[in-house]
Amino acid sequence: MRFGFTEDQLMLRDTVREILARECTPEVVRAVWEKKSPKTPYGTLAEAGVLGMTLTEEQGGLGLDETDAALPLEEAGYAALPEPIVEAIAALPVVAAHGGGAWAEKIAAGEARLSISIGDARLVAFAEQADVFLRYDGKKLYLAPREEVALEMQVSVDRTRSIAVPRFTDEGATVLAEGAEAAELAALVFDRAALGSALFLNGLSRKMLELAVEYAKDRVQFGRPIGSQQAVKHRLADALIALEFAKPLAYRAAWSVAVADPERSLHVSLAKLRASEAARFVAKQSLQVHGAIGYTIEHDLHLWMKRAWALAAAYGTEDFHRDRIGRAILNEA
Amino acid sequence: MRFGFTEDQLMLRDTVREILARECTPEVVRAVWEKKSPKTPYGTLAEAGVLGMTLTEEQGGLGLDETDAALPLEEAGYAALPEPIVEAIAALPVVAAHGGGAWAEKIAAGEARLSISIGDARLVAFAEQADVFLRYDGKKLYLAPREEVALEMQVSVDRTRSIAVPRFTDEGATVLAEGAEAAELAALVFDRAALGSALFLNGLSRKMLELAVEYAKDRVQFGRPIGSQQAVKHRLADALIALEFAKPLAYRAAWSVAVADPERSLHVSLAKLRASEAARFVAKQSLQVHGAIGYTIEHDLHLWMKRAWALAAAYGTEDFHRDRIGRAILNEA
Amino acid sequence: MDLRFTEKEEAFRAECRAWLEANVPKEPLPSGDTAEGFALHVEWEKKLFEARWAVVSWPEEYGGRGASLFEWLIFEEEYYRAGAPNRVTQNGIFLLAPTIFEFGTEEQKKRILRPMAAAEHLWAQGWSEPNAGSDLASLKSTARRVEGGWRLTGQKTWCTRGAFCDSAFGLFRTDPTQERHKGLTYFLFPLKGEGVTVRGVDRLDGDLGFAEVFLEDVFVPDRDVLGEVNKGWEVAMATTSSERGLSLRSPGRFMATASRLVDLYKRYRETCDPALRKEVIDAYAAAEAYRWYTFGTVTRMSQGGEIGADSSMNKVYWSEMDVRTHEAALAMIGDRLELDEGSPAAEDHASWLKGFQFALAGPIYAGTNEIQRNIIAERVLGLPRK
Amino acid sequence: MDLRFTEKEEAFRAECRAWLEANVPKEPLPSGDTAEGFALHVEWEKKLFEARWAVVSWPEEYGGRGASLFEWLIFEEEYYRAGAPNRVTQNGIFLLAPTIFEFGTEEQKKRILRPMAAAEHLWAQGWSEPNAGSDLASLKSTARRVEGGWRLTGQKTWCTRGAFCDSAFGLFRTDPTQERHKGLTYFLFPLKGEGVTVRGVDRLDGDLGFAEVFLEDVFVPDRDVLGEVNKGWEVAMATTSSERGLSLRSPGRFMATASRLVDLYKRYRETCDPALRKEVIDAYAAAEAYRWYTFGTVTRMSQGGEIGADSSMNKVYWSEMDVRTHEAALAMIGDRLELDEGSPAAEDHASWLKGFQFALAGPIYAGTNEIQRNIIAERVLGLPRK
Repeated sequence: MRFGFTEDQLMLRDTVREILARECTPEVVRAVWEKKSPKTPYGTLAEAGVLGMTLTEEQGGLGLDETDAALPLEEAGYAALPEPIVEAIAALPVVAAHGGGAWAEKIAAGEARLSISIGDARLVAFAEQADVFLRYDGKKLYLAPREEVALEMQVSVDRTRSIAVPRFTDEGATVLAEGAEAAELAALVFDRAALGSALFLNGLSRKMLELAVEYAKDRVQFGRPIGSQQAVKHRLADALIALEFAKPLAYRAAWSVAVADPERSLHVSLAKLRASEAARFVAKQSLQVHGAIGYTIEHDLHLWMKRAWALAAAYGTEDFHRDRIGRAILNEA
Repeated sequence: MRFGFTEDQLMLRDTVREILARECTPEVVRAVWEKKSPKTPYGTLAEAGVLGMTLTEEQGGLGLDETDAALPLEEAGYAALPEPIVEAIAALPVVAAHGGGAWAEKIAAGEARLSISIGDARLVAFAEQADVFLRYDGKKLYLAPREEVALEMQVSVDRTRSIAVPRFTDEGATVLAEGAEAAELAALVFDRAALGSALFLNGLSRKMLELAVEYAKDRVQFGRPIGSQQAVKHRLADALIALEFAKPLAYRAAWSVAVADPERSLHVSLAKLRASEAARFVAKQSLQVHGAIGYTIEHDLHLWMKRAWALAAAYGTEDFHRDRIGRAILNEA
Repeated sequence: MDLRFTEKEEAFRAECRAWLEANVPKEPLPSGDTAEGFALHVEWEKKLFEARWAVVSWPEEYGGRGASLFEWLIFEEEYYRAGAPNRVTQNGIFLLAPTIFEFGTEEQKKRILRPMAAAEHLWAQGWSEPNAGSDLASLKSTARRVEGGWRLTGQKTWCTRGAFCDSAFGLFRTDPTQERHKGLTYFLFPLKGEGVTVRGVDRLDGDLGFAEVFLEDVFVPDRDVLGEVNKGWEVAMATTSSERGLSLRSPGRFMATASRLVDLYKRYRETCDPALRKEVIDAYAAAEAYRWYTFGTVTRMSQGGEIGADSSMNKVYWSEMDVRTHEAALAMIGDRLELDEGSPAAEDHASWLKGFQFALAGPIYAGTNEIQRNIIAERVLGLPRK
Repeated sequence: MDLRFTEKEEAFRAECRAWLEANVPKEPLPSGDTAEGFALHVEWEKKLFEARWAVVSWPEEYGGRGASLFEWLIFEEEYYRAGAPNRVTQNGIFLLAPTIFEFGTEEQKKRILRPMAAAEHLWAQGWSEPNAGSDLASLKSTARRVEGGWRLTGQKTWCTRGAFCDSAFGLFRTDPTQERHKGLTYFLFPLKGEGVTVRGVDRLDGDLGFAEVFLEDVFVPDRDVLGEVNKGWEVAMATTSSERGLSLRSPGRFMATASRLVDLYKRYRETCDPALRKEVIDAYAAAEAYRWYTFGTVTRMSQGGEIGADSSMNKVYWSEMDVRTHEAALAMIGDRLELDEGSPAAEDHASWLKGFQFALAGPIYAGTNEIQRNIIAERVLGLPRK
């Protein structure tokens, strides 16, 4: 029993952290928000092998697993990376292993982007950027190239998330699996995307908390930093607790996915539920500590906060995951 | 529209407050707790007409209604009166008007005590003290004298509440009503008892808050009163808010009962739900502010706190009343 | 205690309801915090004023109906029940006007009140400065005495709808030798003209709800001083109490929200998490508690009582209730909660997202809830300041 | 990351589970905080010690098994899973022993540890004084140097099970010229004998869980000073961190509670409020989060890391989780929640009421949660003290 990360994993985290600190500054995130199509670190992450990390070496990847991906995904959240990294890491191994090798290679190389639509999910994210959609329609799992998907574009509260209601046709689809196998693979991809979102959310929370702590140290009212007020201290202590007790569940779920634990879905739901709750809670505390300045779109906080709101509901809302936990532990039908 | 109390009502409150301040000190409550059978103000309250206040003047009462009884019942809670005053005020008009005049007179005179058992309520309170039980068994509403009721005595967390699981027989019963009329009267008595409990709970909350405020002013740690700490201030501010927003619902329900408003039960449930929530919340905040000293039975706080726990579940738990509100407002079956 | 409305009150309600039913726009107006929405809201306000519904509790001479506080509550219930537009005049009529009624000269009343109510002259508040938010007394803007008036210099911020309004009100330091609460004066000042620069600031929900106002030696005549010179703090406190308390947040507003939540639940109860039923009932109960609390306050005020520190309890309560109610709605909407205005698939749900974001401001503005809780603890409960 | 237990660990678990299944009393013992219950608990502790399960993580020479921290966690999971009796030795083995291991002399280790683990000599904590609760450094009890030792005078309070124990440990002021954290020394002192008066204090739930201890010139030999004279604060801090952190509140305990809540829900799900399903799931998720957080801490500690201010997060978390979990249970029990021990109709529910009352102490003892949040904010987040 060992519940920690290896030196290699920490090094990979640091690599990703450095790339993002350089190439995914708040200015970059804001430029995406403002539809200015800035250069994002998508290509750099691909070069560093991050997008394809969960592919085998034969598939052109790093042969790593979800525990290796955990900290990089958290870093992506910390930087509010406006790119489908959760989707790439969740989907590529399945895509590559079932006849989608060509797409997998392109995505891992940073030359294409993938979005995911499983079951009756109403929305797809990265709708404008995606070159291909991994779709499960209840019968088969297939790759649908962008041009064959009808997208009714929507406006997300998080303007960096391009979302749409999709309508799929079979035209030009690369079928990866059918029947029971498709269902199983779709469930796996869903769990991996939910896990990735949980990790990403924890990264968002870390950043929102950090912003609030810095602000509380700097902002002087009544002759002293507001962070010396007990009410502010306790609010931020509670935010930290929410985050710190969400993180281990995400790491544990990463391990369960990596080793194909039979309770994988339960563990993923625990991770996603608590990460979503924590992120919404931390967002609220951070906003309250910032006061009016945090309530503007000139300040960076909202870039993280709105992503948190959106991701908390993506790949299963809190109620969805809570229900899934309930069915697992309460002997329900 | 006028949502306040009359001078007469305030005077009656003051009378009750004075009686209780004199005759229902914490020492008296504690003596009941310790089964020392102290003199309680039951007789004095009867003399002042309080127990029979909702009887008509012909019935030997004061001809007052629930709005008149509201503040006296709140005072009873503030003093943690260990007597069935809620029950007397709730039941007597029905008892007197339907053939139970003799019992009503005795109770109003302070010479007997009444306990209530409606429907499938599992427990009766004041089991040891009661001389007569007002019972509704789903078919008829009747008075059962103590000696005909088999009581399996229980131990309440609030030792001033003598509780039992009762088994009723028809022997010696005075039947007050049957069929639909019995159902209607039983529902009325239940609502009046729930309303009385809500008012009593608000009184308990007021006292628990007051104890905490006094303690917070006096107790010095780290060289200053703990009440100067923002965390303590905010905790007690929240307790006050919970209480102050529970009170108006109880007064409004009192009026609805007094005028036989068709939405009486909805209003009573709103009052009882919020009073119970507030009391449990205030109890928790008060205990936390007191720290270890509040966690002993030597300190008075627990006398109020345990009554609050018990009453919050009596005459309908929070979930019961929430459900009743739901059925009223959500167009449910 | 008599909780029936009088015949007069019921008649007032009926008249009000009938007018609103006939006149409230069928489709919601665009947000009043955008340029085009603001213009439409002003149009609506003018209509409201013409029918004498703009300021029902004001004396008739200023365009009101001399309505009682209870009638005002009835108006508010009906107004929100009808889904009528948000009031872009509210900073004027709810924050400034009570102060003018109390401290203004006859000339000020005559000159200012009617155009304010008629939405002919629009008012923004100018309380905060970049370094004076919760700590309002640390403000730095100054007013210098000149012939016939004052020259104002400084920066005000978070001026609600400041980009669209004509004038603002706020405090300026008139006695530089004094500190904090002393030596301040309450001014009415222009948002247009020489020396004034107004920069709109996008609010969380993307609307241009705020403005920063830069003042450089802006002339303000003596007649635009409200109350005594150097007594601005005392004058302002009357207004902040209105802001937190009764007038800005009438129960009608929250009852309407609770009622919309009930409707939303009825649409989703078959599919949403069963635990949301509890949230819906609790939201309804919370709004009812607020309603009756307010009726109690209004009863006391009608008998000459003061609102006082109660306004702090009020503010903490409604602002946190409003957040919870909207959170329950978003949980019901599920993964569609992120659909913002302009989303074809949003149905009517985007208004909950908008409302949620608006609700999040509640615990912050008009004195953060932290400040309010301090006030409650110290002034109501009597806990020691230090 | 490897979350499988090793074969050795699995074997340890199997052995532990088998022994507990065979030996845990079928009926719960009466509360260990009553005189007769305490005696039965001591009996149980002796049995536990004989089978070498009392202090698994201690070296074998003191009666332990030299088990790893992970094995200790496994033991705790099994112990609570089996519903085994509360540990009346816990103030000794969890609070005092870690300090003795770190600061004690060889003589002290040899003399004290084994009888402590064997429940032959029972230990109470003596941290608080009437005016030194949260503010421990304001304590007033003194120790005066005499030939061969010290004379202790003062009053200690909230000594858990002090009425039944043999000895206690706590801080006394040995240098009267020093203030607050300085000039204190850590003493082991008798609860029986000349100059000692112990008065039992009934706890909220009616059990005699506390004691006040009055000391008048009580002699304590030099060998009962723990650590350096006048360095008592530093020595004690090691222990308070244990109290708040890992050792006293193992995840096994909360997982067992969550699991009992799940069972309770299964009995009542047809009749209780459907919203309670959410509470049950949340309680389970909270316990799981605590479990994995702890595994993370133990992993770090196994690699030489320190627990540090994490222990404050830990304490706030488990204490508030424990209250919520019990509140959910009481809501399920409904109007029977008031049935206390000794009620024929209580079935097994009185244990939830008892547990609830016990849980309410969590946010208070071992440093109130207010103090813990200050520590988290200042030491972990780096917010300014003043």
